[in-house]
Amino acid sequence: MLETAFFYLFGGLAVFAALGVILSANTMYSAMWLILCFFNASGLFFLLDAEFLGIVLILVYVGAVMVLFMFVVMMLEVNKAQKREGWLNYLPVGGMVALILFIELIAASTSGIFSTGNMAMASHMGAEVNNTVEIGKVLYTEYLLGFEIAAIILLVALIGAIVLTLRERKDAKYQNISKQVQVRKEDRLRKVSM
Amino acid sequence: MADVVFPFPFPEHLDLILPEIIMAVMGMVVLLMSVFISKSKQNIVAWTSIVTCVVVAATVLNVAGQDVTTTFYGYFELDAFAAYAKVLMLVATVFAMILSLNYIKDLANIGEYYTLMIFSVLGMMLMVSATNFVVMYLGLELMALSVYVLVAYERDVLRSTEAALKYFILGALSSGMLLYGISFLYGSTGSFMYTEMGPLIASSGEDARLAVLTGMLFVLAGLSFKVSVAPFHMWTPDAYEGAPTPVTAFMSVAPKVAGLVVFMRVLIDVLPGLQEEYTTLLIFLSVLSMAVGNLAAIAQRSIKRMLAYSTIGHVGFMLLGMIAGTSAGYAGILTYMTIYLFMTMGVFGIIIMMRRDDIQGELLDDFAGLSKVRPGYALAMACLMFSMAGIPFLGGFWAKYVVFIAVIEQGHIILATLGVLFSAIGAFYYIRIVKYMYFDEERVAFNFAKELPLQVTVVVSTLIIVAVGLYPEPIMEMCKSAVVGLL
Amino acid sequence: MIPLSNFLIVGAILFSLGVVGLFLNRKNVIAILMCIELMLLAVNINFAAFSHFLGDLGGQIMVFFVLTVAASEVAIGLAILVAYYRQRRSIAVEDINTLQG
Amino acid sequence: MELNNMLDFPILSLAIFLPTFGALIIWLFIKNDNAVRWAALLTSVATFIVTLPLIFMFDTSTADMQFEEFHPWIEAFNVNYHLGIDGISMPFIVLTGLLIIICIASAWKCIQTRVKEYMLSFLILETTLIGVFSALDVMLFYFFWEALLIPMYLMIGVWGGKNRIYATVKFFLYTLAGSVLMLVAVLAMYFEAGHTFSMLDLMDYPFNFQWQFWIFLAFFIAFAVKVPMWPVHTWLPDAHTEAPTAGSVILAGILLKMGAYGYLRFSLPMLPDASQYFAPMMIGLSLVAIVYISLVAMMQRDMKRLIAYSSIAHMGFVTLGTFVFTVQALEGAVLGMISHGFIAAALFLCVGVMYDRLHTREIGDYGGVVNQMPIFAAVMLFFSMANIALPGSSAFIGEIMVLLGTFAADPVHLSVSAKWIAIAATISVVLSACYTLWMYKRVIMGDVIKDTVRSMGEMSKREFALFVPLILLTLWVGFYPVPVLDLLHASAAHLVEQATTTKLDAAAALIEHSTALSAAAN
Amino acid sequence: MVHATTEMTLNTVELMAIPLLPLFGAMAAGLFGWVLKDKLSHWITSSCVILSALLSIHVFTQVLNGAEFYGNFWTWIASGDLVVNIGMMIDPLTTIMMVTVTVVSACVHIYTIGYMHGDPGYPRFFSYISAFTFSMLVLVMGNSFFTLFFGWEAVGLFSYLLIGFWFKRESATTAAMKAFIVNRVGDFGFAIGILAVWYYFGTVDYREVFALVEGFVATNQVMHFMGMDVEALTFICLALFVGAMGKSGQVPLHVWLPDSMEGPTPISALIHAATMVTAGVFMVARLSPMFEYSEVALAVVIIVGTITAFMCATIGLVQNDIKRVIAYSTCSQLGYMFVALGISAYPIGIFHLMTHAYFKALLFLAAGSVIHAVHHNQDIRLMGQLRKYMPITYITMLLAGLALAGIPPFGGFFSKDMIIEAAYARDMGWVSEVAYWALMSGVFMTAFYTFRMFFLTFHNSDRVPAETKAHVHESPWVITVPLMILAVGAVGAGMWGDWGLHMTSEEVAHGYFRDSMMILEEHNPLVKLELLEEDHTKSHFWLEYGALILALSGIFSAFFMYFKESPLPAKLAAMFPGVYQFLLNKWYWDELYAVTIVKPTRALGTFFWQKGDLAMIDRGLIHGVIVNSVKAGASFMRNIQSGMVYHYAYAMVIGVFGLLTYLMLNA
Repeated sequence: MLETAFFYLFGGLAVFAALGVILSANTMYSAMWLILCFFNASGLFFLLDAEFLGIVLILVYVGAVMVLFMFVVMMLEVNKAQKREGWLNYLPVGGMVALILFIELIAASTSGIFSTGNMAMASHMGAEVNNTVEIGKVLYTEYLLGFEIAAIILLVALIGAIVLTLRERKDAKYQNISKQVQVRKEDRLRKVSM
Repeated sequence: MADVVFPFPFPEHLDLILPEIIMAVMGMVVLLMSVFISKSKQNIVAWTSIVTCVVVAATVLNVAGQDVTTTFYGYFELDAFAAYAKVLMLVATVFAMILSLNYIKDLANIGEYYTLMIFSVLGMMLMVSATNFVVMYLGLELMALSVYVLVAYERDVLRSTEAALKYFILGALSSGMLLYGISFLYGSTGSFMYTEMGPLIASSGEDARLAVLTGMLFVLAGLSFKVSVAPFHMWTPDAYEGAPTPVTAFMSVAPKVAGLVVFMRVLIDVLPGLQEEYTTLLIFLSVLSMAVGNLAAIAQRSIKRMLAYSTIGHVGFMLLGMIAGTSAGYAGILTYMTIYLFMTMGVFGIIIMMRRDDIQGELLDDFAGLSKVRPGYALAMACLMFSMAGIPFLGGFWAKYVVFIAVIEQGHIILATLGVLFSAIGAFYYIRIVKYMYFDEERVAFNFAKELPLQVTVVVSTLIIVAVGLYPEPIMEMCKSAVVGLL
Repeated sequence: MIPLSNFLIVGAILFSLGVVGLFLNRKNVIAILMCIELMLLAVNINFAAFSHFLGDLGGQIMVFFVLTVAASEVAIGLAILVAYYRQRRSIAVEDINTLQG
Repeated sequence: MELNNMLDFPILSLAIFLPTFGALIIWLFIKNDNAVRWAALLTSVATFIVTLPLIFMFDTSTADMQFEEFHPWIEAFNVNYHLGIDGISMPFIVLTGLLIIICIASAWKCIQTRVKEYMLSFLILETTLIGVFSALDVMLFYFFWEALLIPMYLMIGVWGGKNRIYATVKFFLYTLAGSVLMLVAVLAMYFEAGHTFSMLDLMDYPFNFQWQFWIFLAFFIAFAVKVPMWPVHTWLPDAHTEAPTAGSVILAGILLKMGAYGYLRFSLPMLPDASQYFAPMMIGLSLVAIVYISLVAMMQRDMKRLIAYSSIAHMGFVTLGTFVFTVQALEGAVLGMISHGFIAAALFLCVGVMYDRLHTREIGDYGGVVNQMPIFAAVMLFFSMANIALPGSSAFIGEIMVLLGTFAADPVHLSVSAKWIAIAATISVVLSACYTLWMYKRVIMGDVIKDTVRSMGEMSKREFALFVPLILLTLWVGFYPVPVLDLLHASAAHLVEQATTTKLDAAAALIEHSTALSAAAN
Repeated sequence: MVHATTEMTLNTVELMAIPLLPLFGAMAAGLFGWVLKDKLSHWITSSCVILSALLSIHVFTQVLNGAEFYGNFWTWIASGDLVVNIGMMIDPLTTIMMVTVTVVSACVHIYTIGYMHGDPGYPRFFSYISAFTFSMLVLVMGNSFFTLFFGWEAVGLFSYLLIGFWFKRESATTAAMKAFIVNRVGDFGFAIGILAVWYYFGTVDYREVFALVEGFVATNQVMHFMGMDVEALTFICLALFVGAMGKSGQVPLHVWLPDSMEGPTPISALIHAATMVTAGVFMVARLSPMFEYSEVALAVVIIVGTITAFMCATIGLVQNDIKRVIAYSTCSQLGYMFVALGISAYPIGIFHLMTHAYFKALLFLAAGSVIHAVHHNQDIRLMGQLRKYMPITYITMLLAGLALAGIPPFGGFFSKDMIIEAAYARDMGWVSEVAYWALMSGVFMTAFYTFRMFFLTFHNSDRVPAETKAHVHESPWVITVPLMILAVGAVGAGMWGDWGLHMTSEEVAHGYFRDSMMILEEHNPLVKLELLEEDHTKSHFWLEYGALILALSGIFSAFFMYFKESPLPAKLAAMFPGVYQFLLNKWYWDELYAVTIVKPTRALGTFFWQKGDLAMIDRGLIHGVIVNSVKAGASFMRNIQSGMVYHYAYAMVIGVFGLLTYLMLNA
């Protein structure tokens, strides 16, 4: 029963926060709402016995990603974006499409096997299993390839972010490795004839 | 936890993944090299990358064709299909890198450029070898993230960054859709492995129908985005136009190959039970793509944008092969892609060579009078354009031919008729370029770069297109053998 | 016991809100990026729910990877955004229109 | 595959590829414009000589394909490099050889820019044209059929008149749009007939009516555009008007015949029942071409446009002769095409001669040319009269045979007696005279009023020499067409037999057979 | 007198030489005129034609003795059942035509030497007339419908060239074109006739066709046309007759003939009086075995001939151009000939053809002589009193005029009178009645306009402009000698034909023509005439002398009005202004055609071009529907691609939404 209550709490708050994300005019507020949403989603993960993911979600998302968001928002000073005129014109059609799509998604989510219970806990792993350990077991074995790829993805993200944003400022002093490496004696040494 | 029984032995047959390993390592090597090499000698980095791709392609050919085709506990598969696709992508990458040689020279961070390209290809290679959605998704993201950055590589140019931004936003949306679809398929089958999911989906009962269909739709929508199928194509023109031209060349071929191969794998392995449904979807997507691609291209003034729409149209034609759903159809797609690769690379080679101090050589007008000044290039361009239009004695004709014959074999005659009509409409904008080159007077002074690698690219592409046009049998045979055992 | 479909409905709602936010958004690109995060979150909830009810860890692994990728995506997306901002001095969605037709 | 080549020597292949070979040599090794001209001329003459054995060694006693060559090309799709000719295709190959020589020679002076490309276009064009007429494999046919768009497109676009771009794009898209449907039909036939592209197999395969109906329509569109038939003819006046002289010559002389040849090679033998079924429509369109187009021709102010329309009208006779299914009409149609190849070509050359002097095609810009160029006036008179189909000219033979054949025809699906169709077609006797003579009068006759006309000089020897073979051939075929007809007899008779033998019985039998087989299998 | 029909064959080489000699001359003068120059050109061509004429006369004598020839030389067309040979058929009908043609042609050749002297196109002219002679000979000598058609078209071609000989004159070129096109209208019918002949008889050879006609009539084949059933034979005959109408200038296809007077006068004499225009008459006579079996066709022939004879005579009354008067006279006389054919008096028709050839050629040449003298002025109002200057011309023209008017014993009297009498005798109800009276009135008018023209030219007051008068003189011998030769023909042809050749013999087989023409016994008007005349219960005065009286009164009227300058003609014209204008404007045929045919045709052509081709197909279908929808599609796509990223996302979502909805509704 408690589980159900928590589910509705987390679920309801998550949805509420999501609405906040898309409705609030201030970008910074949106980010805040999103953080709330993540917290609640994390709660849902706990309900699903995915403790590791719940924690990771908070650590990675709230701790890193959202901070990054807010950093950019502040850096670009765009938190006070004004609402443009005329966007309501799109609302009827857009809203209808979204609504019907939403209904369809709900229909699919609640259809057949997902609601009849055939699938309900085919083999629940139970509370005694350490979720983190289990994940570790498969992550480094069965999903090893994926793990490696994920590493490269992170590398790419790293390179990408640097490539796109790092500026060599004229007035800043920084290392030029290739220059350092290729430096020759003549460059540094000056024979002064006495 | 020392006593935990290690259920998985160390993966065997790692040689199958050797090409990817080389690629990954070389990506990092290139990254480091660029740091230690002076700016004036950065060409070494480029050539290293090119050689890497060639070596990897050779490795692919070398390791493929063994009895065992899977490694990493069945998560990675190198069959003939994947091998062929990889070689194609690598060839495309080699071309793209050659095109980049001088183009990129003036930008900062040259090493990173090639690194990203290499990683991007790595992602594609993993995608096409993936046997499950996890690896596929990761490969796809690796590819996509690299390409986002590559598109934005001219970071001081507004349109480059804008293109990247749009591409990125929509790409993320498509990833979301793809994942949402995957989640439904996973939910209905309990697995990510294609070959496990396929039979389960096929045998799933009426109560799973809605879930499966929704999953299928979202997965196909996500994949369609990657291969620029209408209505998920909207990013294509903007991204093509904004991206640095070599990157445009790169992304108009290699990711398309990867995307289509994954598309085919998903259809063949995961969704065989839903053939009837997905065929309907594909017919719709195909017709829409052909219509969008061929119609919108007419209204374009920038050649890169026009080629973007042309790509959409071509992909629409390729989808016909999937609609056929036979090995002939799939082989047809491979053939089409192969020919398309050379056509595209040749065209982009010429575009890049046309770049002048102030003019990008990207407007159709810029081609005016080319044939008088540079008859050789004009001839090559004309051949490539006629080929794209699907006029015989050039390769493009056979490309269309193979998919049409496949789809007609399955009785989709009205679809084929629509297809040929759109190809006739499409011919207009291809021959319009010929018109500019041959019939119009020169408007601006041409100042062709004398770059041997580019010239070689153009000549080789054109010769291959002509040769294939005259004798397409070898390519057809190759593609045919590449799809053996797929179905 | 909470039925699976409840989780899926939450996922569907979040996904839909993400989608709606994406195309009804008239603010700036950062908001759009957040909507995408919302969609990915919805997907994650789905995966986690399926994983739980199928008793298969694959779903959770997928969530793990999705989180990784999403983080990378954000990094790159924001980098692109910054680069764009430097050229355009605006990230309002209405202003991203030099490429069109 | 049984080959009955009289020689083991691949004459057809040689004829096809010799021009391309010459083109390659010119492209790679020859720089000087004059040398290019001579080399191109030499190549075309050599090709023409190569085609001559086709006439002299032709076996007139059989309707079978001759000079066959067979090599696998794309085995995956059973596409073969299969060549061969019969009495219907052979004349066109030789005619192509001849006209290309004339085209190249006619461009000697008037083409001064991009001479090399011009010559290359013509040589490549020759390859594709000969290929079209000698292909026995449908895909090979289609291959050449489409490929010739490229040189034609360039030719009109580069060396054409003021409005050339519109004209060439129109030409290209019109014909392309027409022929892509043919591709679909061909591919569909391929599967229906059991994976074969061989024309001979397809002729024998019993398609049922449904199939024939649709395939006929697809072919109809493709060929109707090429012929061209009303209402898809509007590209032709534009293309002709804007094309360089030689382009018009080859367009009128050969290209138009491809459409009619398509009907003869595909529609009639492969789809006899549909041909019969659609005959009323085809006949109706032919009559429209003869009457409507003649009237339109009359009102033209541009000489080339006028001749272009007259070409359409004459091709109306060809299609009429094709779809009444009598030997006389069919032979008349083929002969009419050959003769039109001489006459329309010559008329376009005539216009070209004048155009080279005044650079205008407007009828109103001329008048009294005879005063300045009497010999030319005589030549043009000759061909004008031939265009009217005066007896003694080759056109007369073709037209009268078509009319005789039509009068005697008895098409199954026709509600009107064929006699009235023949009578309606005979109106051409009046109309062709109207438009041709009116033009002749306005252009050639009269006193010289305009100073520009006064500056015109008589034809050079080279120009005159272009006309000589055409004059001789027109007269020869006009007075003694029997040798030419002898070449046609066997093939035409065979074709009429094919076209009038229904395939439906065989198709029904085939279906019965297959159902019986499947029943037995069950 | 009955000819002994000996089985004598003619020399093939000689026969071949008759047409080929002029052809040789034509080619020599035509192709090498620039080498031969004027003198050699006329020598070669003239001698060829004279030789040809002599050979013709030789053949004629042989034929007179019963020789005939029939043979094929080569196969022209052969395809399946269709076999067309080129060959000759020489019989009395052919021979009389050959003689007429070659003799007149020879005269014209000689005449031309003088007439065309100094013309820049001198060799060309000789080439043309020789070639024309060749064509005409082919036309008459051929043995099949195809050779007939070949000659038919060839004479049309040379007629065209000769009318337009002075190509600098706008009027000449227009007239040439008009002549050709109107002739083509006739040929339209002719061609259809040939088609039908081949279809129904399976051959186009005269002999074979004629042999089949009787059997064919028995089968009663009909053609269905708009609900009507037309007898096949009638259809064939009528179609062929349309050709004859065109070539022989019969109403309503007569309009070209007067205009053709734009050509040089020798041409008018040769082509538009003596030979080509009579080709239609020849054709009907030649095909008498077919026409005989079709009452309807015969009736049509009569009607057309009657109308033409009458109408053209009326027009001739008021024309002022000397050549036009004669031209309308020609039309009118051709009408007489057709009436003769229509009433089955074929021999008389040909007889009139022959006499007419001589006197009409003479009239033209004499007129030409006059024109030559007054420096190419053709308006008789500007002539007068010319007899003083050119006596030979005066006398020859008088003879010709008398022959035309039908005054015995000159040529026209015999033939024309016979036609009128035969028309009276041939009992075909109103058709022959009307014909008879029309012809009778025509006699009066013929005499009147002939002598009106004659008096105005040679008598009356001297109205020649002063500057020309100084140069008026009699023509040189090359002109006058042919006049005199032809004068002999004009005077003597009638007597020779009637008494020497027995062309008017009641039984055609007993006359000159032997079996070259066929008349059904019940049709033969001459037999009926004989019977009529044997019936002494009624007076035959009017029948026998009526025509003569009318002719004399016509001459008298003309004399009265025009011999001296008199105000009477002007008064008459003022009294009946409507009639006068109507006649002066040639019954408004040209205007009628301009309104009903030329303008509508042009308008239709323009309509088809502008509205059909350009507006409907090009702008409407191609550009309007196809190109515009493609363009609209293109710009629609372009607009959708707004550059707004949320639009792009929206498109994707819409795509997913649409497809998902579709799938769900179908699931």
